[in-house]
Amino acid sequence: MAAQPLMRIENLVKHFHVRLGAFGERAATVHALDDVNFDIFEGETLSLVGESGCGKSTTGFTLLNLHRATEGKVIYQGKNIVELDEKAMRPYRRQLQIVFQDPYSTLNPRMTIGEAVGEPILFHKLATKAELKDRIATLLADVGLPPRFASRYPHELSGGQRQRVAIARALACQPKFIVCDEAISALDVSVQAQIINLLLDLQQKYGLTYLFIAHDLAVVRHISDRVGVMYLGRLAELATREELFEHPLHPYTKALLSAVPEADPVHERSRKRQILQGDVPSPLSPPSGCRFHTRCPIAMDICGKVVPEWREARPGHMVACHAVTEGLPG
Amino acid sequence: MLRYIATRFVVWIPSVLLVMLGVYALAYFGAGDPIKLIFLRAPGDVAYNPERIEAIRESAGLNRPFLVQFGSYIWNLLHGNFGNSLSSGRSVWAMISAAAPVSFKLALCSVILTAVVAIPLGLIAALNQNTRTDYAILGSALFLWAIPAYVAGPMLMVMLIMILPGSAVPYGWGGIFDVRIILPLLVLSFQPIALIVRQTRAAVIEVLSEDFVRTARAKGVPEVIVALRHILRPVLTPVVTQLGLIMITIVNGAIFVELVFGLPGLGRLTVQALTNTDYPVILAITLIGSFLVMISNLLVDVLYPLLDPRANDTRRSR
Amino acid sequence: MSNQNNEASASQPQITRRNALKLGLCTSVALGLFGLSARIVMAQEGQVLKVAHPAFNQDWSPLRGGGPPYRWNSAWWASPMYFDSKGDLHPYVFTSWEPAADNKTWTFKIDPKAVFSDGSKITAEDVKGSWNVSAMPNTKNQRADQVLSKVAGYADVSAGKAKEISGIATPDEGTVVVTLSEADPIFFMRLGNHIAPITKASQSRGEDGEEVADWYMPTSDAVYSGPFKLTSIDLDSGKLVFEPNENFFGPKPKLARIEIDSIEDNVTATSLLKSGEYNAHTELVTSTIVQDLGASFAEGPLIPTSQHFWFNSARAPMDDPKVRQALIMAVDREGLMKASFPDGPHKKTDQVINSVPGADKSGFEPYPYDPEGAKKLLAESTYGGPERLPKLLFVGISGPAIEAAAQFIAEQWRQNLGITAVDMKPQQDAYAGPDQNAVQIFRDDVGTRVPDAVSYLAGSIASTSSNAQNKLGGYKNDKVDSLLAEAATKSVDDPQRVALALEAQKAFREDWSFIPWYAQAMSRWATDKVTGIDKNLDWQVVAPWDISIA
Amino acid sequence: MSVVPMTTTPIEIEPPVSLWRDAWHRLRRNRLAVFGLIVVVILAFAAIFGPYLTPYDFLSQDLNSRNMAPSLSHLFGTDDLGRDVFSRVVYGTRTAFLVAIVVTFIAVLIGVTLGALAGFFGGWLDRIVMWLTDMTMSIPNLLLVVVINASLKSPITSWMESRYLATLNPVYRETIWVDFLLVFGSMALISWPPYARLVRAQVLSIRSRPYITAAQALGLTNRIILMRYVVPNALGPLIVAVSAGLGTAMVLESAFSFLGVGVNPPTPSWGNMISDGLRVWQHYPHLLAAPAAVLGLASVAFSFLGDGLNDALNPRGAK
Amino acid sequence: MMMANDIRPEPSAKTGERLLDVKGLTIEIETRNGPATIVDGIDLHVDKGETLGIVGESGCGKSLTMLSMMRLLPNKIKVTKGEANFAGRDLQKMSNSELRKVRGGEVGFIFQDPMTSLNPVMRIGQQLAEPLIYHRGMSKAEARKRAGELLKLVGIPGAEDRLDAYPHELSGGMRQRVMIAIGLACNPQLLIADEPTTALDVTIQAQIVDLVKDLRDKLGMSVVWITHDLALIAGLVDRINVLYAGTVVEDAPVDALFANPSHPYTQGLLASIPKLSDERSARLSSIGGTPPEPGRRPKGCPFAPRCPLVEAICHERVPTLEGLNHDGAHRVACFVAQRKLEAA
Repeated sequence: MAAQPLMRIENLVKHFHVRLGAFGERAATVHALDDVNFDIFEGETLSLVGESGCGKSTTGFTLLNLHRATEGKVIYQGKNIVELDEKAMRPYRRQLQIVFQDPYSTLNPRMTIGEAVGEPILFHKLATKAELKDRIATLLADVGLPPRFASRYPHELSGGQRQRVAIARALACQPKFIVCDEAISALDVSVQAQIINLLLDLQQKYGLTYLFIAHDLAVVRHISDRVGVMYLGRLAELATREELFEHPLHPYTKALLSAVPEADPVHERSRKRQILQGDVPSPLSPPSGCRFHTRCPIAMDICGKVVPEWREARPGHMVACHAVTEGLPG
Repeated sequence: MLRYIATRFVVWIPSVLLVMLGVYALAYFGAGDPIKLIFLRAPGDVAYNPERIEAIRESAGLNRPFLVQFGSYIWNLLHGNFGNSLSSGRSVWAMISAAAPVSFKLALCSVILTAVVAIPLGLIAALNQNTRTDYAILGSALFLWAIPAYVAGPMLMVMLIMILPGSAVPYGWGGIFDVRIILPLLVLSFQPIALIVRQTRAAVIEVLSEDFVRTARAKGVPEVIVALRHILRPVLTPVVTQLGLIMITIVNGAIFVELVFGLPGLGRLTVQALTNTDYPVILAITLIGSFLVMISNLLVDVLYPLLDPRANDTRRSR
Repeated sequence: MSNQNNEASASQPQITRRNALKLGLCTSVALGLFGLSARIVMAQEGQVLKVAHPAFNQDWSPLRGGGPPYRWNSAWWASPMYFDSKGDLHPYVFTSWEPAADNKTWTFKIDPKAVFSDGSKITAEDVKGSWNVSAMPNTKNQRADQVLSKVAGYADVSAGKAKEISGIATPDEGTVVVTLSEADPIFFMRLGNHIAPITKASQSRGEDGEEVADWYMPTSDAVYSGPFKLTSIDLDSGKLVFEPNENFFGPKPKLARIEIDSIEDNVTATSLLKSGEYNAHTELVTSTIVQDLGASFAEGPLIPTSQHFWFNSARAPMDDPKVRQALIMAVDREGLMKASFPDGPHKKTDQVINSVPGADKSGFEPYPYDPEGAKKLLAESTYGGPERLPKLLFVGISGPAIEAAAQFIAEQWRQNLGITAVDMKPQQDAYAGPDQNAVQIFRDDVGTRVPDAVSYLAGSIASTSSNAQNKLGGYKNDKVDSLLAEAATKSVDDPQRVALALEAQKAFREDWSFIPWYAQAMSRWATDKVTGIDKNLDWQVVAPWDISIA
Repeated sequence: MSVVPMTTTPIEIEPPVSLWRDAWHRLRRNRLAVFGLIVVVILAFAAIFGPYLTPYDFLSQDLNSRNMAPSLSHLFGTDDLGRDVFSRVVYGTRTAFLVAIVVTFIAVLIGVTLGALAGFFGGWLDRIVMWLTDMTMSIPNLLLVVVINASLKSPITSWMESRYLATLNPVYRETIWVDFLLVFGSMALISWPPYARLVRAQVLSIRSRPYITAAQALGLTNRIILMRYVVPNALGPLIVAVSAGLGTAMVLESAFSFLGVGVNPPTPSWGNMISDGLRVWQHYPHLLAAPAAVLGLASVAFSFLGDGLNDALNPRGAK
Repeated sequence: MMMANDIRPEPSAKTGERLLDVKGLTIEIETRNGPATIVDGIDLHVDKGETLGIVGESGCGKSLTMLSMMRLLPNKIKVTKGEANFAGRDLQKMSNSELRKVRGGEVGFIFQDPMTSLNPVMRIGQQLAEPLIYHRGMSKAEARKRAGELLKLVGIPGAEDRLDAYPHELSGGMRQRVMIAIGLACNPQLLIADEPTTALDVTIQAQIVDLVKDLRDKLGMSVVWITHDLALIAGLVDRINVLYAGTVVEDAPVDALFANPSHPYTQGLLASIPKLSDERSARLSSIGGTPPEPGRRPKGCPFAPRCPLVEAICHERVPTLEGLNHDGAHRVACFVAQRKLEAA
């Protein structure tokens, strides 16, 4: 793995200010993202997992500057891109792309597939008008769609086909980096597999870097090089795939892994699962200290008071937990 | 909530002042000279006497500059003095306070009648979607929608006079519990009823496809209860909102109904004031009308969280 | 069994609710029926004249001198003298009127029996005070000028410079002496109406000399002088009730009550008259009135009032006499009547005046209907034809008959002259202001309250008249003015008075300034059953005490 | 190179269908909407060509055949000046369409501009526009129209007159359009708030759609997003509102004509004819029935068409 | 083969008494191109005490079958043929009031999205009390008391206080627990769970699965669990029916299905699930193409256009569900699989 990261995320914080109550009389802050640090290396697939509301999608949006970060830095090609205004950001937009969860709602229903895919090409002047048709056909072929789909509208396509279009549109920018925000969650199992295969193929072909945001651990394990686990706006653990799945350190990671069902009835019936009690607290008033301590089976006194340090417990294995003693000096 | 109401009120004041200034300016610069109007309506055998007209103008303070007049008007208003009507010399406040309750009672009864008639009809139509019942209800609603009040009013009235001679003539005002009120109330409510029937129907059809209706049925809840508790209840929120907005329709429609049925309400006063270019009265009506609309909007806003428990917790970004 | 039912229903809340609903429904139906029958049950306590009134008037002060309420002034106020339907003058409050030789000073004697409704005497001070308050600028009496303008000192009061008309003297309780600023042989006739009614001055006039607000209301303990007194008035629902004045000094009224209800819509009013609910109307003009209520409802004698379309000669294209002439000659006035009043009661007229002595043989040559000649004249005018004519604007198009007439005229112009740019407004109000000049054609009536051609013409074509000033665009013809001024000085029985007036009218003809329309009939506006409802020139019942219902 | 081998091609039967054509298909299946559409088309035809096709001139009077009942020679009878009511109703269609189009056009122009600005830029602009909207809606309609008419018409008309006399330019001669512009301008002035609200709500809702975020992620400029994403998607509901608004404007005109502030005679308008007919309907019911029925039909037709368009353009549940 | 710690007795130990027996049920939807068949003559059954898993991709008709059988779907969707017997009575022939007694009384439901499936403007307690009032004839007070107990049963902390809460005041997991409590309120013989965990997070999903499992064992009812996630129900159900385009393509005991998937669709489905225990492979095996839309079902086997093993006959005739000769309980609707096994 290259030592120099493609993107470095430092102390990223994102708070949303909202008004509550029937008359909007109460102001409140959603702590969507707090003090998140990680690197993304060129050519890798880094996955972020966690339950809904944990901030994994917010991370994706914030580091692409689609949400303006409250604090922190996202350093890409030596520039802190979260500080850039929309105009200065534009050249980076081309290189940093995103594929969303619901392909239908992310395609303009009034534009044909060809227009949708061709628009970024023309806008970023990646091809002339004359070349456009061929370019669109190539892109559609890349994602496994016949060229005649160019004249269709999104509503005529199936879910899997739409997601292919969304990928083609992202590819049209010739990006270096793609955030896949729950890109396969809305698809049926058999189609999911097609898209996963497509993503892996494209990564090989174009040397793409993925930030893969998902909640399905099986898929994440299948596709990732490294995996980060998020809980309530903070990173709980980050390690290579093997490391994380073989030696999970954080109690939340352990619970998460334990909750995943296996397609094996015998194993499923026999295994003892560790089931977390209770619900995820509201991001409007996150618990003090370690945010997981309210549900943690091994919570200690300190957990409610002190925010655990984000540290390297084993080589390349980052974790934030008071109970993990590995890698501590002494 | 009180703060919210206060805020709305504070925002309303400058806007109504601006509107009144606009109306005042239009009346002052554009419309005819009210004093002349009163005197020139006299038939031709009257000698032209400009001196007399000027004397009246002066004693009424109508020869002062525009802003001074408007300022003194507002100043008087703040002291609870709405001034006197130019055409009759009566106190505007007396005229308004006599007329407003009539319109208000009429509008309130119309809203109640609309709610009582239209919501059940809309519900029945939606529950029998695309059947004869549905078409009958929708068809009647459309018929009511297509007949303007000023056509329906006179026709119904004359028919009643002809069919039931000696019965209470549906003309004039005898209080809201007087039989004479039935016809104007009906005519006033025709269009609101048509509107609410259609909206309730649409809202119910939307709710019908909601999962929780299926849940209610899956629980084995009797259809009547499903219709009333699970379908109608959630529909009430948007419909009540519509009822609030319909106040505006009713206030506008009241003009015709009051004219046709001789009801001494604000609508008739408006037309009278307009034909007489009686701007103290016009301004007072503008103020009252704007106030009523503001209040009914406010009422809807305040009622909303009471009807929909979700409203208290949903985020509003106003 | 019913017991069981009750118990069962008591234990089931839904059924109770349904019962409650039923009960409510029954109650409302019962109430409705009761309300309906309540009207039928109401007893007749003598003859009641039920009048439909076309406006919700907020001001019923008898001092207004005009407007729909004025039509009922004779019911509750006594005038100095009164004209009967034949035009003969009768004593009323004043028993005698004597001019001095120069026609400048008049002496009037008050009937010693004349009393107000509280039994107090009508005094000379009351007459003077009533006339003073009528003249005050804030009183807004539209026609005070017509009665009092020639009284010495009136101008100062009406201009706000004085509070007492200097020309009125009260040597004793029963005598009023009036000094005029100029000779007026018909001054006594000007008093035969209710324009400046005689009120109890202590009630109607405040200390500042202005009219006391709402002084005439029963709630102000007002006293009245007419055969009836106002017993209740509700301005907001537009209902008035008059009952006989026991102390009235004239004949005892036959009616037990007069009820006036405001009913603005003519179709409704017609239906109510037809159904017998009401038996009279203040003023009802509809195009189907004959079909609705029979010819006798609206018929009546012609009166000295007429309706015409007046040209504003100050306004282009009316500034060109040829255009005016062409416009007049292009209109078939037979058709005009057919379009507006095919079934009467009004009659076509060719001249300004009608129904006054001299009107029938005036020597006024009717304007011809000559489309070809009109076309030629228009072509000869400075505008050269219909294309370059500015738009012609009618105002005062406020009723169905007037609208029909205006549309007929417009259509005649379109067909005969090719003029298409014509527009008509319902109200002239908006044009009474500074922008009055935008209007070329005013529809309005002219007339007189006295059977006198001079007064008639002075109010319609003399340059001082409101009509000349406002409708004819400041019309001024020196010949007309001097002839009328001379005629006004002649006494009533002097044939020169009429002759000079007719001369003035002939001079006016040559200015081609109006389209003559119709001579107005005084409609009864009462059903056949009502008798004794003859009216004077103010559309007031001449002898309200005579009204009865068969 | 195709990365994923397609085992088989998806079944394709229908040719590509654009959303508009799809909506058209849905509209065609809605019987009521088709009825509405047919009526509207017939009325529009009557408005454009009707006056050239009617057997009588709508102005020519025949005082010998006044108030005639409907017959073969006069389909809807004649009025009190012996004019053919059918011809007048047909010409009234032209007036009604003119009114409806002028009023709706101005109202939409004001409403869309303000609503789009408010929705897209938000902040204080939004607050001002919403304040303006609420304010306009809180003034009694009639009052505003009458006051504006009474105040502005005569000054403008006399200004036109003076311009005409000074320049003899025929542009200033015909003041009928000033009439239209003022009566209908003032009607438009009370009709725009619903459009502004609708467009604002649309823009706000479209702005929060994922495809806008997607477009931003592509780096597209605000202008492109507005023109290619927001506007086309807000168009559907606007078309629906405009369709319903056309009917409402026609009814509004007739209401104002009833009160005497509409189109001036002798130009026939349904409202004029209705208010004239109301005076004599007991004797000559056809004089009221003909214009009232046509107005009712038009109002219902536009309402059907609006409902149909609503279903066709916003297919909930339709895939 | 049996595991010692398997709580459930073997399916074969069941009474075998049919609780629900659906035969040849055909469901059509009215579209603008006329009626389209969504479910074509489906056969399935649930025995007393048995837990059946129904698996399929979206649009295969798995929920439709269960819901339209109970007439819980809009008028546009209608059962046109076939019968559905519940405890010996045909649901299709029942009057509305009879059916109403079955719904919520004898058959409980849990739906996919607890947010939309609960009435947003009614308190939890009222919603929970409804089936008790209408099926058990309880008074409001009794029903409320029982509702509190039910909430406790489904593991909602502070159950009594939650009775007055509105659905939006609860978390997703809690809402689904409320749904379960409603479904179980009248001790139904059959609980139909329609993708009850799809809208939930992994950890909550595990809670819900465990809860249903516990309650089933405690109350001894039959369960139909509809899902698209084979892994999820692996440890939960006794038997699985795999649906494709409105037909059952494979019906097998859970162990047999995972051990020996016979229909090419089932095989493809299993193969396309990434497993935690798998190594990262270059690519997953997947099924190409997309399922047919309703009304556009191909002639012959509906899976034929996507089937890797397709033969000429598959395009001609529709295969029926046949028992495999080595195991009558394992049935499959595929010419190729049947022939292969016969040959074996």
